[in-house]
Amino acid sequence: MSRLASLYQEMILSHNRSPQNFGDLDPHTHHSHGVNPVCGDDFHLYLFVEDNRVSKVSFKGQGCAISKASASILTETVLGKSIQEIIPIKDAFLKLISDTASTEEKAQLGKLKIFEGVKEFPVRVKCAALIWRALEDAISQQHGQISTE
Amino acid sequence: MSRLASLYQEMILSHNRSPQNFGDLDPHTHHSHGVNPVCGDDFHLYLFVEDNRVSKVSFKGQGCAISKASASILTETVLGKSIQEIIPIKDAFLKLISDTASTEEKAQLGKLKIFEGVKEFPVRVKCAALIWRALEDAISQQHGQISTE
Amino acid sequence: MSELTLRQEFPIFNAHPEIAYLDSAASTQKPRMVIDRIQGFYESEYATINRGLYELGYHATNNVAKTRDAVRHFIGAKDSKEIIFTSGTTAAINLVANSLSQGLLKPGQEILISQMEHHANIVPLQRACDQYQLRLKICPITSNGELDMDAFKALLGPQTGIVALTHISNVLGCITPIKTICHLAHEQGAYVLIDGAQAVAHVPVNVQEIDCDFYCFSSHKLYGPSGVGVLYGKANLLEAMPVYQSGGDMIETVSFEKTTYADLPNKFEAGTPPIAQIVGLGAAIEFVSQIGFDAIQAHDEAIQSYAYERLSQLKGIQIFGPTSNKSSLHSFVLKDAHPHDIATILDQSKVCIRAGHHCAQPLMSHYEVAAMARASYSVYNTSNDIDQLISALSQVIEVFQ
Amino acid sequence: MSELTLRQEFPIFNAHPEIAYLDSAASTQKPRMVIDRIQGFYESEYATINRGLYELGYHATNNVAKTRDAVRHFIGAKDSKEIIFTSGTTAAINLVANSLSQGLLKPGQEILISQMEHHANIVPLQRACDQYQLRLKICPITSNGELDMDAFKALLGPQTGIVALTHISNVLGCITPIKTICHLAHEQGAYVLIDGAQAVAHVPVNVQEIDCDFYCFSSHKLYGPSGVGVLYGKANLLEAMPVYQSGGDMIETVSFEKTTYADLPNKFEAGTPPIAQIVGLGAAIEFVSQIGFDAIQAHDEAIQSYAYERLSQLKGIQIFGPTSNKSSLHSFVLKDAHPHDIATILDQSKVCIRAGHHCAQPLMSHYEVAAMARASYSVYNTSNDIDQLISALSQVIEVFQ
Ligand SMILES: Cc1ncc(COP(=O)(O)O)c(C=O)c1O
Ligand SMILES: Cc1ncc(COP(=O)(O)O)c(C=O)c1O
Repeated sequence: MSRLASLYQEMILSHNRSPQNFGDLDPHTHHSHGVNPVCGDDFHLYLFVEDNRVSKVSFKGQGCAISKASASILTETVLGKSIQEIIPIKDAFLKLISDTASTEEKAQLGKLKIFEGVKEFPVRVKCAALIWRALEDAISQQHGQISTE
Repeated sequence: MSRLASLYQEMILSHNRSPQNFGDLDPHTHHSHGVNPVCGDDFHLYLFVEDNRVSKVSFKGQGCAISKASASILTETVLGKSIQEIIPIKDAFLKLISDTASTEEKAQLGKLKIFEGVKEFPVRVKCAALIWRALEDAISQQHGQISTE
Repeated sequence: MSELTLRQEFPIFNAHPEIAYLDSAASTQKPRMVIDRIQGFYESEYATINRGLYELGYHATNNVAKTRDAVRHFIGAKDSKEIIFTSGTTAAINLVANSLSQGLLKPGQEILISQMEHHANIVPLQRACDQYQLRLKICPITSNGELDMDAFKALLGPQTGIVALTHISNVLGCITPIKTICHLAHEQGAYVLIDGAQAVAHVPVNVQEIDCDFYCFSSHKLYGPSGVGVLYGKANLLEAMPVYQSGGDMIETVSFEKTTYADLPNKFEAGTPPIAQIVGLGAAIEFVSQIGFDAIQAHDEAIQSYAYERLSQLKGIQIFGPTSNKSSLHSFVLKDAHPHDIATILDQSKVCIRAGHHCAQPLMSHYEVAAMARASYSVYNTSNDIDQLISALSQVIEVFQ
Repeated sequence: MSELTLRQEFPIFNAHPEIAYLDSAASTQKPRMVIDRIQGFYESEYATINRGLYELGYHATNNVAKTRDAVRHFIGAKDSKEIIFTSGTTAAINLVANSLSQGLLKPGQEILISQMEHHANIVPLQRACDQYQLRLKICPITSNGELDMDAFKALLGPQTGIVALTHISNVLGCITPIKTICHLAHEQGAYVLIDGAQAVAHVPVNVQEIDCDFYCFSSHKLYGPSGVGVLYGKANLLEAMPVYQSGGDMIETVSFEKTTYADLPNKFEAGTPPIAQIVGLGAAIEFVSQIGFDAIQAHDEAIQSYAYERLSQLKGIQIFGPTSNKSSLHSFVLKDAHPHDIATILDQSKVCIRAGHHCAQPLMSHYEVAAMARASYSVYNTSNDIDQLISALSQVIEVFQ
């Protein structure tokens, strides 16, 4: 598989075309706003956490295929999980795309592994990371605005 | 004569050692203050003009051998002359040191010709010119401060 | 065929023969002659300037003075003391925004810019407005992607203190009628600052004919080294303006009680200047002058019309800006493909373009896009580069359809 | 013999084998390795940084990031975001004088400098005092030509907002005890800005150990290219300070209503940076690191003690500054010979020295001289250069006696 094909895999393109859990979420318990000032990627992430589990999740905003697919797959991944379960996945994902994940860390990532190709495109790592940084921010309860640059 | 010897001729060195007409002049009819901010040369020129003739002249201040000798010889040159007589000498002198003087212009310069060597030292042209620029300023009646940089 | 054949003059294409470099509006590559000049200067002529009483220093000072005069000539200024060397366009605009607002404007006056300005020609003026109680006014652009002259005339008035406009938009490529602008602005007593960053490599500039009060540009977009730029200002204005940065070389006398400042141009050149870069800029100006603007403009026209012909046939493309009276670049979006994805995919085919907001976020907002892709052309580009661009874009369309 | 033998690394001495270059305190010559790096960068790696979505741009961005980290390591900073690239020391001091005074000081506070500062460390602070209603205080120097520490302690107090001092005087060569200074100043709540322009090529610097709040220097005095310099600042202070110059690359979002600024270091780096010069500075730091400060200091000591021994025997010479704990230069005057005449005559023997006020007029006033001659030494100087200096000075004495 060429570098390019490994970056723009069919699953990424399809999430880009038809993002999951796209839209507002009201009410929500957690929210963060992630922006990448360099490229203008700009997403909001909303979580509704009940009994320590993510019972509802959504995102909205705009960005490149990588950032949008990453957001879409993130929402699928976290839905139904507890915060404690989510944290190691987030950490493993951020390591995956920066090429520092161990085999065990990769193992817990499931279909998120399709983002591994991003590590070959250093300028695009931030795109894949953006929504995960927003997640990190949201669950740290800071409800702020975060930026990856 | 080496370039250096032609710059530091004995007459220049001797005027540097024992400048003529050095000191204050009170009262005076014309005055100008010339400074070269780059090297710190700093001279005042005073003229007393009666019946359109320079009857008294002096300079004070400090500077390098070239600027001081130039000032000293200027005072000797202008003493007793009318403003109308001085102007072409000044113009010829400024041309001499910037290597643009004609043979006729050089001819009216008398012993001022010893400054011809300065033209070989472009950074030092301003030193020789400083007091003549002050003269120019003084006789234009602006009584200001001039600077050669 | 009016295409220039200068690619071999640029060592970068020797190192990377396969590259189609289409990001010259961001920064141009450097010709052999500029690189050699800088190298030669460091190897056998380097010294600091202004104070050297030795020959090396004298020659370096002379070299800088000669470049100042070459710049004066290049932009048709009257006097070389009107040429201030800065670290770039941004520094030049900051200088004017600050010093002019502080020294020659009154609270309540307006600064008139446009919707299409580069951030460098927005933020310093915005900040000057905050600091000196001035008001920022924005001239809209037409649906065609050019300055809206009717709106400009309506916004301009006796309350206008500064008109600050780009000569050529780095996104739309449109050419501002700056001569008319200056005439209108001067009638109202306003000063005109022109951001020439995108212009100097593409169109001949004569500041006296234009009659602008300030004009600035960066060497690195003109085939010259990074780290140096130029501010032109009318002597009487520069003389009346307060100093901006201060330090060595720009003073006349310093004492703790009172400091007096040097004459132009030194007054605005604090500290050791970018000496080797100034000398390199001199070589860049020589490079451009040897080609001549007739040939450059014919080349630009050839490349850009070919590019437009090919680009406009692509499925789902939207190209921004006017189609005539414009400079050598095309900003566009593709349906369904984000500009960053476009740039990444193009890079795999060794096509270098820019994607993003191009430091013109208010213009992005105007078009309601977060980003655009931009291909920009220069003397070393050929129609082959355009073919490479088009075939890579076709691949993008394939991936994203 | 601790003399280095690096002369052949500097192409300028190939071009001018007969030159004794003794003006390194003004600007150093450049080693082959720095010149080659700049050339190589332009020939095969040039692109602008931060926004490039193509490989060239990515590598250039990386190169700049690597140099930022090399600078961080070179001066012992904690975080590379504390390293701001500027156009030089002067620009760095202007930035701090302006932004710190505006953002973190209160009217009535004092800025404490010394009698021996370079104009770059006087005028911007003087102007900040005018603009922000602060008061300038001057610490005298001792009869030995060093900072008067007793006077310093007496002048320092809770009213002191900024202490701005040179690490090494460009005229006296004395080394300021900046670690002690920082400790004392911080006890009073004052910020400390160190002008390291003369220091970085001669002594190892560790800003964390020194605990200064700001430190700045110029590449061109450190064997690097002209057109670039460094401001180090503690992150928390840089974060708290208002932006200085504005434009592209230093913003987060721009709209006409509200502009927000990027994080460090971008916040203080408006516009296209001096890219090739930053990369060249990286090579210069590598050059210095390869030699090592042990070797540099041993060399400096060897050259300067030999110079002192020979100079001090000259008839009618007066040498300024301390004789120990000093950097590698000697400023002097000769009885009856003006410094400019000295420099001109020396130049005829291919000896390059500086003569003038050395951008330190208040220090000239202190010594009641209009000008001094200065010979300054660097890694490429040898005792032959000193011999050449001495024999040329003997000729001066002959001419003027
Ligand atoms: C002590 C000192 N400070 C500041 C400067 C100014 O440095 P630059 O001219 O590179 O900005 C110099 C050099 O000229 C210097 O010697
Ligand atoms: C129109 C315009 N203005 C200003 C600038 C800023 O130039 P620089 O970054 O060289 O200061 C640029 C380039 O980035 C530009 O395209």
